[in-house]
Amino acid sequence: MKLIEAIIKPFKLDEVREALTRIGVQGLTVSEARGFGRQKGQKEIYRGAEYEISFLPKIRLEIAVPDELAGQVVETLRNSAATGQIGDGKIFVLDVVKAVRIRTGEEDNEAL
Amino acid sequence: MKLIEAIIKPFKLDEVREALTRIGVQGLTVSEARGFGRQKGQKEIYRGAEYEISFLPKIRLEIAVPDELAGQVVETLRNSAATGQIGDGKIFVLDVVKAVRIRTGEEDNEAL
Amino acid sequence: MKLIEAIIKPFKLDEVREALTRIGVQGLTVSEARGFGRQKGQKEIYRGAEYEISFLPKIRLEIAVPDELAGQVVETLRNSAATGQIGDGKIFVLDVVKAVRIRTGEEDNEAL
Amino acid sequence: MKHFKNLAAGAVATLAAIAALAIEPALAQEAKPKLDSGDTAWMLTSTALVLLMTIPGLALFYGGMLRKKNVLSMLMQCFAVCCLMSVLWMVAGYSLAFAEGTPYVGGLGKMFLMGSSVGALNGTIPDILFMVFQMTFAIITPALIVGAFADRMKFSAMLWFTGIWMLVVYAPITHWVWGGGFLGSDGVLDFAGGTVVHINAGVAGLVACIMIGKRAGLGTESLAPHNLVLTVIGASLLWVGWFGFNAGSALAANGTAAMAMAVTQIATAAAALSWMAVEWMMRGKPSVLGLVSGAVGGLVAITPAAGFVAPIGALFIGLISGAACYWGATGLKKMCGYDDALDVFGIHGVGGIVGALLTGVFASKAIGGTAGLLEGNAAQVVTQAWGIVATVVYCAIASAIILKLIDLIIGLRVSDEAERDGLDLSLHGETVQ
Amino acid sequence: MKHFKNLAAGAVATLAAIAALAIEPALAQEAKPKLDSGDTAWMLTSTALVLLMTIPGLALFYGGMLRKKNVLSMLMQCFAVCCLMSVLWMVAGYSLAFAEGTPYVGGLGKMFLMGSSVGALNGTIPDILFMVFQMTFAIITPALIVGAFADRMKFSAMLWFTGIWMLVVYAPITHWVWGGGFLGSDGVLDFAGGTVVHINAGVAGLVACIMIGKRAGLGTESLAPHNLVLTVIGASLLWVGWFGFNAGSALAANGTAAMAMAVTQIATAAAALSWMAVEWMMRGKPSVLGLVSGAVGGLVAITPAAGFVAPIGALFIGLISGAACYWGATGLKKMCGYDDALDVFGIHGVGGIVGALLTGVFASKAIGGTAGLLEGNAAQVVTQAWGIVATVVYCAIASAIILKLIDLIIGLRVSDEAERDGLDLSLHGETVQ
Amino acid sequence: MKHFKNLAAGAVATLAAIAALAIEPALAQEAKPKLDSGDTAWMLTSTALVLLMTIPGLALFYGGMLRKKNVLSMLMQCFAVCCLMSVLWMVAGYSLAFAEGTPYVGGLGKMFLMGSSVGALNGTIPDILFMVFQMTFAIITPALIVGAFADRMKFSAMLWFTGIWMLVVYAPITHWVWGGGFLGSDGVLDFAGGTVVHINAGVAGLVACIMIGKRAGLGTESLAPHNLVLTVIGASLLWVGWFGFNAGSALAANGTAAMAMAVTQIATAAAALSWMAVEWMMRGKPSVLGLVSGAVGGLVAITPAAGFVAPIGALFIGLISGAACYWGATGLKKMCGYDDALDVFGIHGVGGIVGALLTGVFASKAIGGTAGLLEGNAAQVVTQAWGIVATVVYCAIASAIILKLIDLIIGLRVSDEAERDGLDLSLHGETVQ
Ligand SMILES: Nc1ncnc2c1ncn2[C@@H]1O[C@H](COP(=O)(O)OP(=O)(O)O)[C@@H](O)[C@H]1O
Ligand SMILES: Nc1ncnc2c1ncn2[C@@H]1O[C@H](COP(=O)(O)OP(=O)(O)O)[C@@H](O)[C@H]1O
Ligand SMILES: Nc1ncnc2c1ncn2[C@@H]1O[C@H](COP(=O)(O)OP(=O)(O)O)[C@@H](O)[C@H]1O
Repeated sequence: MKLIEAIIKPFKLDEVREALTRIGVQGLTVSEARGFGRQKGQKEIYRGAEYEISFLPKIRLEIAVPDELAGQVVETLRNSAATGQIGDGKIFVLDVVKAVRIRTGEEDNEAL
Repeated sequence: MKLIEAIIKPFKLDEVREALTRIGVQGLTVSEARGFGRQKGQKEIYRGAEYEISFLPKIRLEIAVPDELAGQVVETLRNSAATGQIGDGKIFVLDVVKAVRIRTGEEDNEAL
Repeated sequence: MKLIEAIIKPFKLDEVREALTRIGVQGLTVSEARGFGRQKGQKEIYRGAEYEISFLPKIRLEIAVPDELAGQVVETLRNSAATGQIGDGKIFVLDVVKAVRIRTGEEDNEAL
Repeated sequence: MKHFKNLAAGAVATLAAIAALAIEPALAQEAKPKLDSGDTAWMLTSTALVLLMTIPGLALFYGGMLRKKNVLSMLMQCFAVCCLMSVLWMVAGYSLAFAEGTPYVGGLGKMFLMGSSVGALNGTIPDILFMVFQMTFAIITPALIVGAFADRMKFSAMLWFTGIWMLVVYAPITHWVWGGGFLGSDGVLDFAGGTVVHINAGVAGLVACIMIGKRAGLGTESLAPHNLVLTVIGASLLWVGWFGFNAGSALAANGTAAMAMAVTQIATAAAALSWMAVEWMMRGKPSVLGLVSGAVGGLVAITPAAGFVAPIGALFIGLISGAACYWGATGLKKMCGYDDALDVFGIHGVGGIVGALLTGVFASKAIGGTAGLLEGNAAQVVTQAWGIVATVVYCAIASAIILKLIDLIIGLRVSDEAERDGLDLSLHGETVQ
Repeated sequence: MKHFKNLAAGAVATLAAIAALAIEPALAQEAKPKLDSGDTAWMLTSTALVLLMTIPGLALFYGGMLRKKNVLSMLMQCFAVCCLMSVLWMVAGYSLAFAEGTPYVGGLGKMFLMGSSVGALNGTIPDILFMVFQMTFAIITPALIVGAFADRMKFSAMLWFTGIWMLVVYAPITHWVWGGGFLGSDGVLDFAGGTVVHINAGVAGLVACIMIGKRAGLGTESLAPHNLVLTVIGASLLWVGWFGFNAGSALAANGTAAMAMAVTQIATAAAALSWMAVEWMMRGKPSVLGLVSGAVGGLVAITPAAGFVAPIGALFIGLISGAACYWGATGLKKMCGYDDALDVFGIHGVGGIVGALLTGVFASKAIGGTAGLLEGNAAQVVTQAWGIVATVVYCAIASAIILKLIDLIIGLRVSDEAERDGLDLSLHGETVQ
Repeated sequence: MKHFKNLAAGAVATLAAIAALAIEPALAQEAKPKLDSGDTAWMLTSTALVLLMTIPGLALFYGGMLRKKNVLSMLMQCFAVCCLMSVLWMVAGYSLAFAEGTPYVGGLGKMFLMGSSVGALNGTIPDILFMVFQMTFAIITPALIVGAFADRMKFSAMLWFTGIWMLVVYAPITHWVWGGGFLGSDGVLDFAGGTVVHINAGVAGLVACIMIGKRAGLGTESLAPHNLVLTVIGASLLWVGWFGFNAGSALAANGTAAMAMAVTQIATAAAALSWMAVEWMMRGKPSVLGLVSGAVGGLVAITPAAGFVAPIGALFIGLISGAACYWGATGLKKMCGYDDALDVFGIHGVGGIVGALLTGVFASKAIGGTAGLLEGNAAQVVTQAWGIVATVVYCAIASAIILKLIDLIIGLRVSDEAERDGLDLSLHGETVQ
């Protein structure tokens, strides 16, 4: 199996989730993150003190999928998360040695 | 070494941590996450506007362990995190190429 | 490519980021985490009820880099994140099968 | 001397609307007016209480219902409206509302508070105190409107709209009812501003939210309130402050003020329970947002009635308005499909109309000097309806014209990107961590 | 006429408890009563201040000490109690407390505020104002109780309990002390409600938290307060509002009210410093929760004493009660092992008892007309103790019976799952983001 | 008898500073003084309002501007200062400020409020009420200072500093201006405390922040405000409470109080808009922090002028002070390079100085009995400057000495680690989740 991690723009989350559900992804885990990269943040000013916001709000997705589905998921992520503007984010694909569903103990592909 | 990632129900955290400590896990890192899966959330209603909560609060654990300990940790996670109800979560086991303890520079198993 | 995950003390973040930028790291993703390990937390007392804080605030960094850069990044992390006191944190290096830049679809090293 | 005449005239007219006081104070006017330190103490307090309603009361009530990325922009709007109206009221608003003029609008005799002095009286209180008490009403009315177009209006457009609206819509209508204008003379009962303040704000909000269009993401993303703790604080401060609004409108510390306070408390409580009960039945759960929304609905509905109805009447006004506002914020809105973000029309418009009519129903001669339907004076309901119609029509048309002009000149709505990033960051360069 | 007799009688009885005023107002009653606009202004203000204590004061003070998943449920409970008691007080509570009746409970002569009018007076203020001022006391007393069973009671059970309790426990005890009942006649001193409000609420809370059982996770998980900022806001508003509670209980804007305000400020400050000092010594760190808890303890303790003691006496009452409440919320609770979630008994019960007794110790003839132990009148301490005993016994028994019945009929406690998910989501379908 | 003489003397002296009242009350003193229930009602209310300014007003205004890890420590400091000053004021502060003494400091005749009684009057209000009203001023002044050294001072050092400072700096300066001291006699105009409270606190803050040094991370890490919602709530409560501060300083419910309230509202609104406009031009965006900071600047600036200027004068004072405080919090601070964390000097110091001088410019004989520069009395500006100089010099020197001594004995600053972990956890063992 593969663990696909994607960093996306927060407002894209619902769109991405729907796209993934459509291609049969049953579950995923998201967490809030802040990203540093080419995209530059707005600056905040408080009584004349300026703060460059170098870390921008992002959403981090983790999706474990059977190897055969990986390619399609990456493709779907790309299409649904892209706005074409700097800061759209990244997708990283990692190998998973083993997966377990806590409730049942089912393993690997059955666990997803 | 292995990096074991587990998604569990938040109220199980203390129980899981104690179980892991008992089998000799020295450290772990947790972060808040929200999960989408089979488990369905309650809905919230604000002045007649209904919102299905599709993402439920979860806790994300990361535990790096020597290969030989991995099996036991997964087992312990399963037993301590399970309630038997939908939404108990998942365990994913990943390979770690290298681990370092920042304070001392110790590497791999010594780092854990 | 490698995905380098580091758990560090929060107040070290800016320092670490600058050190990494200096050696050419173009981007990274951070998220808030809480760590359990050797370092013990202060205790909080509310009207006589004492709570040991076993989980301490940490920052979790993820940095995807080309294989050849990995060693240098780990080194830099170590030097910039260390205080020499217990709780400095860990670095874990994972293999990345594939990386994609959502905006352009560029893959692997071009994606970083 | 001439000034004193204006004053007396204006005062008498205003007081005329307050039947409970019509007789003695009016006389007091003719006779040598004397300052009453007790009445003055209560009006100083009431002024502070009504200011408390807007900042931080209303600002929090509204801000908590928004998403986190827009909460500061809402606080900013309420606070800025408070400041802008204070200055505009001093410059011209007070004069347009209360200076001697036509039955339709006041004159310019009091611009820049010309001729104001420490000694001048209005009834038994200092004239300048009446001015600043009324100023707090001129502050909260435009502030109420901003809830309707929350999350999407340019800050500059908001300043222009509320500023012009206060001078062109609020001040004249205040004159109609309390400043010696035609509605007052026609016998419309509006003790503390059900028509002047709430129907007025509700209608303007409805027009504004329709003209600016719906919020991005409505129906697709979650627009759930980010922190109802703020909303409950706000609702509580609105309730407490409303004692200054309603009991203060007696312009004295007397039995009428006390009765106004009592009926305000009873109607508000009843309305909150009424909304809660309806929601509990329809949705299966009672919500805190529903409870406090009902309370606000009850406060709105009792506002015109405060000096005129007995406790029992207040109980019914509360029970009816709570359910009515629930419908206004849910059924009605769904039915018509406009995006009144924070239900300014659903609660202030609907609650104001219900309250104005029920004032005509439950008014009691023994309490406020005027009988209502239940005491056989059906005509009063018609008079009340007339007051509503006049206000709705003028407010709707004038508000639409003002908004159209601003839209043409500087544009009402922020860019999609600004809306998406949240107004806190995009318009004000600040965020809540 | 008969009504006016009731009124006079009730008023005299009430005022009897307020030695400082016993003479003139009582006379005023016999003579032709006249409204005083200054007294009325202050009582209008006091009513607003006491309402502020419950919403949002107490709601925030309590809500901040809970976990995030339960904060809205606490705000909901306080706000709903405020609404429910307002209606019940108008319907029957006021009558049971203040209508002419037996020494043990008032009659039904004032149900639905029958016969209330704009003109009727109670001493120098409108009678209806006295009713609404007392209403705010009937609101906060049951609201205080909910802190004891926070996080685990059904919302419906909470409404039934507080509603019945107010009518069956609070109203009669109020009658005993202020409504012409036997405790007042026996000379028990309770200026603003140390016994009626705080001991009463504290005991009911103790009984309730024992009967409903401990919170899930107590001792195993962290139940640490999620946001003490809310708690500090709440404590501050309690303090400010308490001026209306204590100084307002003079029912006039006079020297007694001023002295009550001064001693309230001094005792509260001293109690906060006292708790802080004790905690600092015992725990090594002064905490903000401790500081504000001490302040509330001082406010409770000075409540019965406010009109009767001199500034020096207040200083001692503060210093003693701060330390006593620290013990009540820590040592005593540990010792007995009940789960009084927010220390309703530890602070209001203990503070109320300490305050009631110390009133008997420090009462000064020069201030309130009654001498205390230090001025040689040891008997007063006994009288105070008698007031405490009577209240504790009746309140404990009655509260237990009411809770038992509700438990049998609808059940007191939410399901384990609901408790685990948090009451905000499970009972009200809302969350704080 | 002798006591009554002190009282009368003290009172007269105090009132002397309040031209508007100089005549009648002073006479009232000579003649048989009589309590006015309306004046008393307003002063009871004003006392509650000024307390509201500090807790929770100022505490929130400051706390929201800090990082999350220090917010509780700020609330703790403001609340603890409130408690400590209440006790110290009762013990000695009030006496040093208002007991008969030299032109430089009051005597010890009123220590522990000796001789205070329910019946004693100060003008038309109870003497004990004047004491507690002034107590709230003695609370907020030291509390204002803590903003300057936020995030880095030991809690114990903070208690020592503010406690000693109040007795050694605040009480005497109060005596100079209001207690019969030399500045009052010299004709310095300070209606509600622009010099006594704001310049005083601003200068002490400046000295303190220089002596304790800069916050760790200044310039390198982000020190951005964590939650401006709290700051807006705080600013709003400051505004509302300030009505008690300024209008309350009339010590009566009369035309002067009403005019003071009106000009306070106008100047505050104008200052907020002025800061917003300047920021908008210079930075491209109007911020809510800027808007509320401007409002506070305006409140500060109108404080000395409240009873002396007409509405038009207030408008100009507001417009000027808003821009001046913007400069004080940005340009001036950058220029000098000190780390006045929350701009205590930038806003209260600068605003206070600007306000004191402009009082001399815009004072109007018709309003407060004294003419200013614009009415041809240039000398008044010089007198005002003299008041500023005397206060600045004494306050700066005395504050520096106190701080130096505390630094030597227990140390002013927390450890680097404590500062890094945040004061909430390291000093108080608490955190906001
Ligand atoms: N090397 C990296 N490792 C981990 N995350 C990265 C890396 N580079 C970028 N990111 C994440 O991707 C986000 C977008 O990257 P950025 O360079 O701003 O735009 P783009 O992806 O369009 O080139 C960043 O905010 C960061 O969260
Ligand atoms: N394919 C997946 N990848 C990543 N996380 C997943 C995946 N499927 C489920 N999860 C996580 O596991 C949690 C529980 O999954 P769910 O399907 O709801 O119940 P169960 O694990 O009992 O079948 C989800 O909320 C989500 O956080
Ligand atoms: N085995 C582990 N797996 C994952 N994270 C760990 C592990 N051990 C420690 N950590 C993380 O590293 C942090 C520091 O570890 P700790 O043992 O406290 O200090 P040190 O790294 O200096 O030995 C912990 O707070 C935790 O977040």
